[in-house]
Amino acid sequence: MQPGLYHILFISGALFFTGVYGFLTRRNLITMLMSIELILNSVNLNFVAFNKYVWPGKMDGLFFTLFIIAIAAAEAAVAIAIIINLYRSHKSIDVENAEDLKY
Amino acid sequence: MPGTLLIALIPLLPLAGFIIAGLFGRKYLGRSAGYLGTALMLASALLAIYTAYSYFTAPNGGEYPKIKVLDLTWLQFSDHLSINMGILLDPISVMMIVVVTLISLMVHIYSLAYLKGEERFPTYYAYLGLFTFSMLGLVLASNIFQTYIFWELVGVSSFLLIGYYYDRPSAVAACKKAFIVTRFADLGFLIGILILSNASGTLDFDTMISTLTSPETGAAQKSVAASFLGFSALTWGAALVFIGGAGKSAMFPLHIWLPDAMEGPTPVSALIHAATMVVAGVYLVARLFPVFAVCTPGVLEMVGWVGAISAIIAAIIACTQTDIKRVLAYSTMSQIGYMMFALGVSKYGGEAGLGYTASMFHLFTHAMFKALLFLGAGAVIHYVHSNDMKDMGGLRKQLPVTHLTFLIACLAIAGVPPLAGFFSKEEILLAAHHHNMAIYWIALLTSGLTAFYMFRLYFSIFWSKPYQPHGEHHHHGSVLMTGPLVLLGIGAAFAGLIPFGHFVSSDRIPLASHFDLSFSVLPVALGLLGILAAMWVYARQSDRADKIAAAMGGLYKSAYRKFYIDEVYQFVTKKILFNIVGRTAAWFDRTIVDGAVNMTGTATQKIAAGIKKIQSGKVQQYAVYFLTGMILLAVLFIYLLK
Amino acid sequence: MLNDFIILMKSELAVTVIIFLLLFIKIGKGMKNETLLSFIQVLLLINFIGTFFFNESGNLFGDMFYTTPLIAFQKSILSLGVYIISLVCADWLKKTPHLPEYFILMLSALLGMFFLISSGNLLIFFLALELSTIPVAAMANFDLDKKRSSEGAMKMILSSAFSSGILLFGISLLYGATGTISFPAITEQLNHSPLVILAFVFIFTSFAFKLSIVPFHFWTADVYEGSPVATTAFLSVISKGAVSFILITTLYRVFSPLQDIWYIMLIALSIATMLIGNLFAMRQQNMKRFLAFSSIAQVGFILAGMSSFSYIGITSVVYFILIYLFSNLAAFGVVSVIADKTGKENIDDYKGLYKTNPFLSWILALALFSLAGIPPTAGFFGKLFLLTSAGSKASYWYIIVAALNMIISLYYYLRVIRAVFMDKNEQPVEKLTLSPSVKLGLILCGIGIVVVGLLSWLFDHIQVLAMHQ
Amino acid sequence: MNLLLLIGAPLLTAIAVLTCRNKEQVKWVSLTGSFIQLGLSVALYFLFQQEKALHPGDQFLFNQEHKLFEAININLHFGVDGLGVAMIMLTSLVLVAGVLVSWNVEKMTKEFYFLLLLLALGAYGFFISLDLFILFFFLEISVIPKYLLIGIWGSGKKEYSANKLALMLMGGSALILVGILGLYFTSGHSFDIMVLALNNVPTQAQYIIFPLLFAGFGVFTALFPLHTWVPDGHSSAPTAGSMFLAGISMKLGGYGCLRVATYLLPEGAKEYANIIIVLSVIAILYGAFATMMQKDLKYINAYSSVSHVGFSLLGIGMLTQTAITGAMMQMVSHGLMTALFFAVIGMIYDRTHTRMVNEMGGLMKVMPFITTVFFLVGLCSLGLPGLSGFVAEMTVFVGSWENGDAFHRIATIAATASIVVTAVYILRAIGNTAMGPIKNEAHLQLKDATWNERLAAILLLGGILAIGIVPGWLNDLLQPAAHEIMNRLSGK
Repeated sequence: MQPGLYHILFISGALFFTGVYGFLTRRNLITMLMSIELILNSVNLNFVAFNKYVWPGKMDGLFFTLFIIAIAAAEAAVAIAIIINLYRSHKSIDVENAEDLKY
Repeated sequence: MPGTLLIALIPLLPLAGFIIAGLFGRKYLGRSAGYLGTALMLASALLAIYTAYSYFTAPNGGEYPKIKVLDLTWLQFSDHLSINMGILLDPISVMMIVVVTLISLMVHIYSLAYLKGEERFPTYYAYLGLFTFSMLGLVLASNIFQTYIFWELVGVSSFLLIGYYYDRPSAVAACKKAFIVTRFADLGFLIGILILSNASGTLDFDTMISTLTSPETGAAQKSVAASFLGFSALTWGAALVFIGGAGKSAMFPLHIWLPDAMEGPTPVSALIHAATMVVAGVYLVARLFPVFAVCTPGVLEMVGWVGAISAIIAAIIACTQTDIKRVLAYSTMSQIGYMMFALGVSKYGGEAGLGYTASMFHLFTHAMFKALLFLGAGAVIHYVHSNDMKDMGGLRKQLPVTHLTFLIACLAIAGVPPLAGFFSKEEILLAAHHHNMAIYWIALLTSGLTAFYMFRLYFSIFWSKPYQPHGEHHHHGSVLMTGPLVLLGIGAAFAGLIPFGHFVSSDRIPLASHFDLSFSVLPVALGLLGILAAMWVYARQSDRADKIAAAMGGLYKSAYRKFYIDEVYQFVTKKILFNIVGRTAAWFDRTIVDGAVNMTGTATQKIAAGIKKIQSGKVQQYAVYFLTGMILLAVLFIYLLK
Repeated sequence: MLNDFIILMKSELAVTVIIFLLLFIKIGKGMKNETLLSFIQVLLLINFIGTFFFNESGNLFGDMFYTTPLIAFQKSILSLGVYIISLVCADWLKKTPHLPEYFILMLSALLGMFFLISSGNLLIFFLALELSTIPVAAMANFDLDKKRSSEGAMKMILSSAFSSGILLFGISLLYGATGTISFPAITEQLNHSPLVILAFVFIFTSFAFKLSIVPFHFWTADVYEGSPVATTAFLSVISKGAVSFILITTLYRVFSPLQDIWYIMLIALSIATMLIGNLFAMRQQNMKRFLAFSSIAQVGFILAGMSSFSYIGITSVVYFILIYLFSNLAAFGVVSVIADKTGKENIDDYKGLYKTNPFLSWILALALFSLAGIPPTAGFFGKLFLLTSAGSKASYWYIIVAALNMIISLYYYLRVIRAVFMDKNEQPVEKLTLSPSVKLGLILCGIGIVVVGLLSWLFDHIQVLAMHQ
Repeated sequence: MNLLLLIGAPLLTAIAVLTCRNKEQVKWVSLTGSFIQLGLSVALYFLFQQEKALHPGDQFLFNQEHKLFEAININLHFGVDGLGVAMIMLTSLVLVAGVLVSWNVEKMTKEFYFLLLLLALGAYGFFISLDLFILFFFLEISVIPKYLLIGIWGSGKKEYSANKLALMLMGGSALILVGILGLYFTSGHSFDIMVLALNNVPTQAQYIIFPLLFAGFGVFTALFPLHTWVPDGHSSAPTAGSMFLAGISMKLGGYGCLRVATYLLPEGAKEYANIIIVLSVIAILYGAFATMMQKDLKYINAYSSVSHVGFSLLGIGMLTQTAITGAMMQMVSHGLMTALFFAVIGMIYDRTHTRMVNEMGGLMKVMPFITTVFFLVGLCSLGLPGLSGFVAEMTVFVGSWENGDAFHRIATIAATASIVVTAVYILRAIGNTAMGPIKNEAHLQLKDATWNERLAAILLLGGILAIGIVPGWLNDLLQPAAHEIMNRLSGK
């Protein structure tokens, strides 16, 4: 059968929550970054799906997806840079070792 | 009549004395401040006498007029209520200014010698000036609030003068006591004023009296006036005003300050606490007499009884005291009691008003002989450097003039004819006899006691044991001291011969002075009895006094301890007011009110410390909060607030 | 078309030009930091002055980009802020090895904000938001050798990435619901369907994250404390300003149909924000952290001002941001001077400061009073106007709560004042000599704090701009 | 007369002070400045009389209005009525005295005088402004100078007191702010007192707003139970500081209660009058009794201030013209009296270095001038005729008695009862310090007042006597103001 809007939305939703779950639970910074990528990708799926099923004709959703991918890359780049720096100073990329700033 | 200015000068001259001596005395004037004050006082006394002469001799249609010489608005409260500064001349005020200025003059002169070499000599004269000014303002007042103002001023000047030896703790205590007790009474006076002014719609004496006493308005007033505890507002007003008077005049039970007030220099006691200020209460009642007599006879009844009780109690206590000034103080109280009940038993107008005349008459004569007694006592103390009878005795050689004048005064107060006291006391007794027998008997008893304790005093000062000098140098008073004694002595001797009723009466219509020999046998006999008793006990040294005291037992002791009234006051003020009320208030403020404020502060900090944990430093936890917040909002707006 | 392009986007172009200049300078590295810094300061000053000219309203790229005099004014506020930062943080900037990069990052963030506030379309809005966030994360890490700095940066980038994920999800839902991404079109499509509301909540929360509204504020304090003072100042003033500008325009223009919803949201969140911000600020020791929480509390007041759906609301918010800029930058300026001259950042180190550095103390005092909203400083007017505009809708209770919060805030501002003026200290901060640019910056701020409040015409001017957009 | 002069003079003086080079200059500059202000205020009095004679109808004279923040309709609207004039005179007098008594402040002299002048500036502005927003602005200005004065130059647990004062006053002004905003929104989006008076505030709103405003200003004027900043604040402040706090700041509150709360919200005033009466009677007696227990002279005066200010609140609560006039008089009188009281306490403290009554005694021997002033001010505070306290209190009492019902009567009687308690604690204080034997031999070497202290004392005494001996002028000044308020209350 033909996958409909809701299938895709379901998948994207699942992806979103997977991402959120990963972000909340993983201890490794890189993994957390990856789970953010999951979130973004779920958003991409959303856009594409909406564009295809609900609002065909205009290409807004697709464009948006492209830009999101680009931005995600940029974000990742900076994030990685920062994480590397963190590794230099903390000798670890475990989020639990970077909790001096509190209260 | 002398012009307004001249009359106004009577009080203003002493004021000028006060201001000059007060501002420049210490630095520039020094001793001359005293002479200046005396000179001004002399001028004012002459003016007063002149005024009195011209007032009483001025032609009048059988009734002495009430002349409002001056009436300046001082403070306008509302359309009809205003404090006016005025001068009201009527028989009693004229009589009073004469008394006040004369006695004050005597005291001024006397003090020149008595306080020679005092460091604060100018200050003393400044205070005297202030007092005289205030007293004159009081007696001349045309407005009840003006009376109150000067009432307070005499209070404070008496406070200053009692506390003149400010480095003696006893003096400090005494002046505080005097001020506070009278202040307490003044509270009554103030509320009384408020009530009366509210009832009569004015503060002016004349208008007030006429409104309240005139049948229609007065009756209307009484009917509408709110009543409280079953008495009409008017009754309360009059009673409260009388309480004010009782406080100043040291009536029982507000008399406790008077004996202690003797801490002041003796001339001051003579002026303030014998002749003038303490009779202000009597004067006040006399001033409002129509109101008392017509509107609130019940209160007048009370006045009578308070007077009588004070008279007898004071007399009893006086018999037991050994400090000569205290004896005199109690006798003063007792004599003022006479004046009070004389007013109390009087009615308004005509023959029935005899008590009023008698009271004023007694006020007049009493001023003379009591001032004389005090000044005499002053001379004695000056000589002996002690207030206690035990250190005295046999002084008649050393102080002949004092001795003589003192004797005159004692006879006068004991009511031995033909001296001043005799006449006034006769009239009082007569009035009492007409209207209230109970009071009459009390009065008789009192007069007997009076004679006894006065002569106890006299004998134990000038006779009993031969005088053995001890202590340091003695200085005989100069002529400055003996002069006033002599003058007052003359006054005490002959003041009684004045046909007083002719001048002063409740309705200002001259009153024929009637004098009935048969009636006065009893009092005089009693007086003589008292004197003889005193002579038998005290004329020469013996242990009779102690025997009697022992025989009296409890009565003597309690009288000696002034019937423990001071202790009661001590208990009420110290224990109840200070410890219970005051401490509670202070504690409440510190712990409850202030505590509440501080607690809010600490509570906030506690909360702040409590919630610090949520800023844990864990990124993921932050994300959790983020999500929860978001979900809450979503739920709130999607499901709850549809 | 092209002329419009040049005219309407002039401020963006200017910033871009500066960025490229810096890039070239970086490549052909020859200048010493001092000269370079003063050069940059001059450029920024010119940029700031430039924002006042040729301000026309219009839009480009099919409503993707639009500008109005009000937006131009907001841009000039932001560029003024950047200029002042470059002045007051001069001492630290001179010492950084990578001065040009720092400014390139800062200016690209500024560029992002410019686009942000004149964005007319969700796409460009999203791009601008990212452009204004990511560089700041890098800036936060600029104390390369400090552990705290990198930790702060990490927290920032992760949480902002997370929030932008949420934002995007919201946008996608909104797109799904309305089928368009241009603001005017969205406004027409909006209704109270759950999907829209959900989308709105998602989008709003990411705004809330940027504005550090409770409970989305947790990153703020850590990042502020960790990052170098210049970055903290930028974050706390410039990005807050930009975000509140765009938030108010989005709420008023795009989401106006949902006004009933976001009104309640703003009120509730503003109370929470004030309270939490104040309660946390009460017990801070580190000055930067202290200022972080205090600025959170300030946001609470900004929300109060926004909650009134009126021109006064816009006006008072813009006006307040201007005042807040001066006050906060003054405070941060003093903090940064002391921080990198002596390395002291704790309130206790400030004890007895007045004895040694009266000038700094007075500036700090002015700033704090202005933040506390005490006359004669401008902060008084700013806060009062915010409350006034809030009062047009809100109940007495809300105003009372807000006012009571002013008491708590006064308490902790007075803590610092007390340390500076009253407390004794054996070794206070020694006498510091300020470089001219820092002095200039602080004096500018001081003047701003005192004068802006009394310049009533400024307020009225903003009002006029707000009405004519 | 241009009222802006009253703001300009202190402002210029303050700026001049900042530019001074050494302590001496600072002192003299601020002294001249404050004397100029005194001259201005006296001139204002006479010009006001003239003007009043010309336009007897107008309520506020010397009106002037300048546009400010048109967007929210805030204007600089200035103008004074009798009350304002009286208050301005009081302020300038206290300022001069304050400058004089703090002549030998060594620590940060410049800042001290600067803050002092700032306080004065706030007070003047407050008393002349007819726009609630501006009024509030000036009210708030004075908070920080107070805080710094106490915190820096104070004594004892100064930080605590300074904090408490600042925060409580801030709380007060928070309530005021809410009230003002309430007024703004309930009646025609205006802050202007006269406009607000014209378009009446709806009654329901009055019931809400009045308590806010009254409590807010009540904090400033030490309305029971919001008075607790008073004892600590006054006792920790430096002499001039306490003089200002008690002499003027508390009056700001009273003025606000009258001009803003009662004048603008007559219905609210009627609604809550009885509560005000009860509170003020409590304050009067309770303050008096609490005073009896105090040992520290400053605490004595602080608590007695609570008690005395109670009279003016009582007068307000009684809602009769005489009583309100009395309340105003009491403000003026208490301002002078308490300022002088603190000045004297300061003088004594500077010499004996103690404020504990039981550690002194017989000071009259060594410092006759100071103790004489002490006597006089004490007598004034226990309401002796011839001094200002008597006039004010009597006016309040007579005015209160005009209400016939039992409640008001009893309240009045309770209030009058305090004159006895006052006598007790005042005499206790005087008796223990000035009279009696000298307790501490070291006190024998003490010097009497210096020229500046004498001048300060004489100026304030002059004011007290001027009111006490010829109260007519003050009465005529204040009656019309009270009359206006009565018109509002009687709905005219």
